[in-house]
Amino acid sequence: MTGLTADFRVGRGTFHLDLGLTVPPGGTVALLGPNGAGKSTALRVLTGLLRPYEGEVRLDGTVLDGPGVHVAPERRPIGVVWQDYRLFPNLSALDNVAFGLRTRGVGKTEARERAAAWIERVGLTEHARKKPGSLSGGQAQRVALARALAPEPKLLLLDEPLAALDARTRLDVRTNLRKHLADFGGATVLVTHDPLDAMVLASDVLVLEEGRAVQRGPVAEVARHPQTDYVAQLVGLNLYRGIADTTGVRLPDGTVISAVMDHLAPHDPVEVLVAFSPSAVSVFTERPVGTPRNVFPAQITDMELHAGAVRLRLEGALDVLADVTAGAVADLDLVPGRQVWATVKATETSVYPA
Amino acid sequence: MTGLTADFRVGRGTFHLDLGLTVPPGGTVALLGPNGAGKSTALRVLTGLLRPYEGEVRLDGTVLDGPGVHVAPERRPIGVVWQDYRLFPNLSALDNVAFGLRTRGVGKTEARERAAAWIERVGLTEHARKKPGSLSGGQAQRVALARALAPEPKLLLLDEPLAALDARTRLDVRTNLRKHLADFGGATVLVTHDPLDAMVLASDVLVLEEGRAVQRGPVAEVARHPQTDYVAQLVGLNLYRGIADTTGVRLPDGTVISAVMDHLAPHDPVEVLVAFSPSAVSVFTERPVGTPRNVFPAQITDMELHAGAVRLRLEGALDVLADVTAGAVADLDLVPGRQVWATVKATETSVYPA
Amino acid sequence: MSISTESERAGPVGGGARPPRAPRERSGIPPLLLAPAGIGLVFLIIPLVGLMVRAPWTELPDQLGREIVRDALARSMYTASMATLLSLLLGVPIAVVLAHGRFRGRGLVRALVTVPLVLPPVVGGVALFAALGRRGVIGQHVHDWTGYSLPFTTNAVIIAETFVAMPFLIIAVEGALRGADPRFTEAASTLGATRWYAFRRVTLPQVMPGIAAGAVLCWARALGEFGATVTFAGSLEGRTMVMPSAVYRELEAGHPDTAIALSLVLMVISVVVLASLREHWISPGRTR
Amino acid sequence: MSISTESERAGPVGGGARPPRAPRERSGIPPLLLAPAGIGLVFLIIPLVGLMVRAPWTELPDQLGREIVRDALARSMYTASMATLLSLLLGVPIAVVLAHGRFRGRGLVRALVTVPLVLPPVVGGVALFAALGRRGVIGQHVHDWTGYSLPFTTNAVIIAETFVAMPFLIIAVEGALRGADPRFTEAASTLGATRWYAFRRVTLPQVMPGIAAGAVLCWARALGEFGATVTFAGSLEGRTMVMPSAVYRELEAGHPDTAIALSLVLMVISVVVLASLREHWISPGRTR
Amino acid sequence: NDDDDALVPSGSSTPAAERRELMVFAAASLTGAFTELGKKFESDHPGVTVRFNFGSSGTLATQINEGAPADVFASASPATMTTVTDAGNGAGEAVTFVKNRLEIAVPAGNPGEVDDIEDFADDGLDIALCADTAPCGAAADKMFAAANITPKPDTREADVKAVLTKVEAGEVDAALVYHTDVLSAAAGKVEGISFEESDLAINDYLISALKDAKHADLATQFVEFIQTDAAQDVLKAAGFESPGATESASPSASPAS
Ligand SMILES: Nc1ncnc2c1ncn2[C@@H]1O[C@H](COP(=O)(O)OP(=O)(O)OP(=O)(O)O)[C@@H](O)[C@H]1O
Ligand SMILES: Nc1ncnc2c1ncn2[C@@H]1O[C@H](COP(=O)(O)OP(=O)(O)OP(=O)(O)O)[C@@H](O)[C@H]1O
Ligand code: MOO
Ligand SMILES: [Mg+2]
Ligand SMILES: [Mg+2]
Repeated sequence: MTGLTADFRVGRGTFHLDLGLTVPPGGTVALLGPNGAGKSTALRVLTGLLRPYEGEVRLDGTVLDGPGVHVAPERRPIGVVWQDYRLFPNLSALDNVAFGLRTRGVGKTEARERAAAWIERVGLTEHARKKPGSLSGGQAQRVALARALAPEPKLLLLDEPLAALDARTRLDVRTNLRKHLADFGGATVLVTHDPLDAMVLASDVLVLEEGRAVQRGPVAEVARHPQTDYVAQLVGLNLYRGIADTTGVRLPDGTVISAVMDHLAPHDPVEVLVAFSPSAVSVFTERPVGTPRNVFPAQITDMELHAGAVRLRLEGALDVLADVTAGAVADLDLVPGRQVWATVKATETSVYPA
Repeated sequence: MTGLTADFRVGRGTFHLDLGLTVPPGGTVALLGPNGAGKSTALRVLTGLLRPYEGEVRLDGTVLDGPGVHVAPERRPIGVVWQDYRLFPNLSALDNVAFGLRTRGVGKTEARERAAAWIERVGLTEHARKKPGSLSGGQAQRVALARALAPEPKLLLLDEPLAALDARTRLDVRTNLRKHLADFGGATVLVTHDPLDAMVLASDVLVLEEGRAVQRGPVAEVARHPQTDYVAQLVGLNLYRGIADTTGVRLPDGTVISAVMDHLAPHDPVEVLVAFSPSAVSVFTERPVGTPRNVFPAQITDMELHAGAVRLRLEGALDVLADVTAGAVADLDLVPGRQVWATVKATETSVYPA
Repeated sequence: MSISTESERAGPVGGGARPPRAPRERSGIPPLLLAPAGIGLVFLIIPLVGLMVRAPWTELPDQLGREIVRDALARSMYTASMATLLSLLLGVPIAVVLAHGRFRGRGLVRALVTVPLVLPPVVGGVALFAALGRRGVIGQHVHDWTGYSLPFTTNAVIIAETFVAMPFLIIAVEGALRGADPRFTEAASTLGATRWYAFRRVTLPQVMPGIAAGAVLCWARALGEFGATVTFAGSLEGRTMVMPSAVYRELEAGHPDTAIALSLVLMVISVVVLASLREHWISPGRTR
Repeated sequence: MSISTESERAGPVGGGARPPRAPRERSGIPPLLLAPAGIGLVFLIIPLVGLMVRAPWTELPDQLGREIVRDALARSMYTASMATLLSLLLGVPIAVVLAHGRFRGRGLVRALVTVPLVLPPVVGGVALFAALGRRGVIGQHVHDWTGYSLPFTTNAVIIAETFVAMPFLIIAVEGALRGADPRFTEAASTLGATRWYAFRRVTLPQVMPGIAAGAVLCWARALGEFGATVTFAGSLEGRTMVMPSAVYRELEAGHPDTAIALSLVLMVISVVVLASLREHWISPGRTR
Repeated sequence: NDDDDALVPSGSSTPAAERRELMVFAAASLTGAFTELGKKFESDHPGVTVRFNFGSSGTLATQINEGAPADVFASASPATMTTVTDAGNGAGEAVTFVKNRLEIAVPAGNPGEVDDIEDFADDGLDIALCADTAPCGAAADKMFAAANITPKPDTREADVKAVLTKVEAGEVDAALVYHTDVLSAAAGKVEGISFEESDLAINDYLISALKDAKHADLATQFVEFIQTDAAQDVLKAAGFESPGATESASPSASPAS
């Protein structure tokens, strides 16, 4: 059994967390949930700083926590981005990033070189010499991310790693992180409040509420059948892999999704992901003529009612999820089996290098 | 001259900030900008902790900073939410909130009572006795917000006050904050990375880049004529005030916008705001038949090209902004003066009590 | 939690269903430090053991029964505690000025403050005469106007002990203040806290461990002080004699065993006092 | 920045176009503290002034020319510095054990560590004999096996000074360690830092102000120590005589003026040494 | 055996050329006189260095009993010598080699206008005495009892130098110290007033070679040397009295020298 398997119970004051979690090697699980649900507490257990009173944590077959077993944090091959950053105040941004390399025996010069490469990857080369006290919030968070990634740990624990970033930087860093996680053979647990982060970066989601898991599974699965309104609101995404060209993204079956792609390099065709939210999908009973660049004929195969919206599953040239109001369902007489047109505006899509 | 007027120059290491800023009494200005643009630095000047080497800061006619004048932070009637919270580690959540009341001479018992009311408003009554070290990230941020608001300062400085909150809490807190700011006679400066926060909470925006203001003005103005692609991406919102009933929001002129309103109390009609992004607006040259509940005939009055999208200004039953791709403009032959139908899905709208 | 790299281990509280296993503690101490720490402790403690071995234990009860010993012991406790109180009142403010003040010559003032540590004890007493004695810079005026003369009084003992012990408090507290995080004081000032209020409610709690450490140093030093006290205050039975002077007196009288017995009394009492000061007096309330 | 409620005032750096006005500093010190700080400083400094007034300044150059004085001065500096070094090596680990260790009797160990502060100095010397003397618990074995005898050697001076001064360092450093923020050590451990590495690179820099303060206390106390040193090491000219014993000798020989002159020399040198230790040695690198 | 005493360079194989070191532990009040006598002894004994460890008698006794490498002990009180001999660390008989007589010491100018021992009963004066456990204090108490005077001291010091310090500083109006202390006091700061009752209590200084002496022969020679007339003259010049002397001190005030 490789990857991460964890199943434990732990207490903190009056708060109690009971969690089972499996992350395959190379996989990423997103932990979602409201404030105080126990997400940070769960990560703390995985770091080894908080010891569960019952249960087991295994990484690549090694027991990290279990009856009579407790591997110290410094002997766990982990990388952590803390919700409160925790950059060492006495070290420069560069030395913060080099820290985890030095502890693993990398020489000073090499550690600094590799750290500098990471600093560059998060776009902070000109701030490399600054102490954390002189960095802005977003800069500090990027340093924290570089610090966790640099030693290439087997288990990455990311606690809202993009929360402080501005929209544009977030896009860059998310893209970068996605690339890194794709190449990365280890397991990743990602805590986030942004469903898009979760959907783009994670293969599975686990939703925590009040210390208990309320739903878990592959992203597509959970998106299709969210078990609570909260989960429906949180989890929902149409995600496709294809090749980008100037007009849009060409899927393997030939379908083209129009998208805004100015931020991608214009030259060679690259493999990308394109994503949009179910609520961005409009459904028409007659073929519409308008700005939406993406108009796909499809058939309704499934319908589920959630808080304020009905989630439709459409199959056709493109399989899509669409959130529409109950009123629209009634007015248009939408029922499973009905033939419709689904439209998505190009401006509502997000494209990422795969 | 009441409200806040600030025009100053300040340096921090090699970073230099040159800012002019006016906030009318009762108004809120959103400071937007990428990481490291100088947003936190600007707030720091307004707190009085960082003294500009040139320029002036005035609040309600009183000079706070100016040639030969510098009012100490503790004598400024301000409230601050720090990007890194800065809750006093030795005080409980409740006492943190009571702190600013105690310094203003409120008695112990009364201060605690009022603090408890604020704690309740941010939904943390059961965590009131906890020390900050035992709070989750989102809980800590809500305490920080309550702490800044409790003393009812004349100038509120909020540095990403909602960044750590989960989607649902964020909605609640944002709504709450909006109500508070509406009743509030003072000036507010809000730093945020979330354009929706900015648009919903602020009347004006100011976009900073590399220590300089690149654009400023009323939200609608800036949204209509963003001067850079970055601003266009960041600032753009269709925002209307109306009365909510079960089917939607009725505007003063009788137009009804369908919206998802399950989270509002179902009984009496209440005054609300309804918002949606320009990219959520589809434009059709023929009247479409489909799920979008909101279909408005309108005329194109203005077009501007920005990175990857053209921002159309439509006038009709409802005045709306729509972001569409350049390709769509060409294909559909969209030109100023052309009659079109604009659609918005109810699931793409956000509704807030006004 | 109090130890950094130590893993917390906690079971559910209140919910009695699944009792947590007894926590097995792991200390956060680098093993490399254990050897020097052990050597250091042995070095500090062996002399005390040696002293105990030589002590005339049978003599102890008799010694404790002696009026003069009980009196000196009580005076030692009283004067050392008063000196500590005085040092806190005057020394903490000095530490703040040294840590946060910005003025030319701050380094010089800090160095001057440490001079009483360096001054050979008897000379410390002479210096006090020079300042506060009947012919001292200040003392002569006081004496001329009021007829009051400080030396050879119980107050003189307190003053001498304060002079010698206060610098320890000052330097320790200054160190703590310099390590304190200024972000919280900033936050306090934006909440309308005057510098005084912020100091009391935010800075002080943060540096409490440092102040406690300084007070312990100060008290212990005052308790053991001999040279300056005996010079400035004398050692008159029933008025200014404290334990160290009683000890010295026995030594000079050719009763080293009695001197050791008295020292043991002082030592045991100080250990009891310091050990019973609850640990949490000197533990912080940190994080976020 | 170093002061909490103080407003930074900064102009553009590098860009010479708009020169910033000269910053007018505001201290972060609560005004209420200025009065006690002033009184405290006067109290500490007036005796020194008194001493200077009485000092035979004309005698000073002669004194400094005396071989015996120069020798004692050099020995004082050497032994106090060695004692401080030894205290750092052994005392910092002890402070870590006291601050972060979890074991029964920690309070007792801490109290025992402070005993050398409380012990009347001469008795401290006796205790050292009891441990390390030729007839001491450990010393007798060393003497039997190797013939080495520690008392009355320069090393004995160092040992005596260490015994008396190290507790100051320990308590000050422990106070600083307890004030340190454990979140950074946690972060270090998740980055693979052993407890030792985390201690060196994360904890130590954080508590540097406290260690510096402790080292200053330790050095100054060692420099001024008299009773334990003179008892355990004697005061042999050219071998174990340090400044305080030279001062004592002059007092005994009936030359109080010379004694004061020598004390002044000691005082001035320590002030110079301490004042010239750059401020930033004891300033932290805090925030975020 | 102390052959390899760390203090002394270990014995060489050529004893004739050996520089020998005589270690004398002496009461601090002997500092001036003994330093001078040490030089004399050295010139009389080529190849010999006399090294002194001056300190308070109690401390010296402690050091000797702890195995200090001392050859000779000269103590300022019989009690401290007894501490050493009782522990079996003496060699031969301890002999009284000088005596010291009490004298009234007043600050320069005699601000308290003290002229007699009876003034010590005056509550209005600041008076310093030695502790009853110290030789000078025991002697004073004996004298006061015999003279039927109840002194009103403001402080009682553990040793006589502490008393003298206070007179020098002008912090007391009068004190009882030894004649030698008055002589050694800083020029012009202390005046001595001798008084008849001082005959009633005179303090003995004792000297003895020590059991563990490294150079027993030299130690014995030094003890004998101190009792020679030449040595006694030096001690007299410092204000001590010969052990045989019983005649009362000159009645005139002895000015500080
Ligand atoms: N040391 C502690 N002692 C007591 N209770 C604690 C402690 N730490 C956390 N808690 C409580 O445990 C619950 C879970 O906290 P946790 O930090 O895991 O939440 P989270 O899911 O990370 O929330 P957020 O999104 O706000 O960061 C919270 O209610 C918090 O108040
Ligand atoms: N004390 C300091 N010394 C030197 N440079 C500093 C200091 N504080 C901030 N800076 C620099 O000033 C710039 C502006 O920082 P500021 O914190 O104002 O950014 P921000 O707009 O708040 O960014 P963010 O959204 O990431 O919080 C950054 O480049 C930062 O590195
Ligand atoms: O060296 Mo001291 O003042 O006698 O402790
Ligand atoms: Mg969290
Ligand atoms: Mg910021």
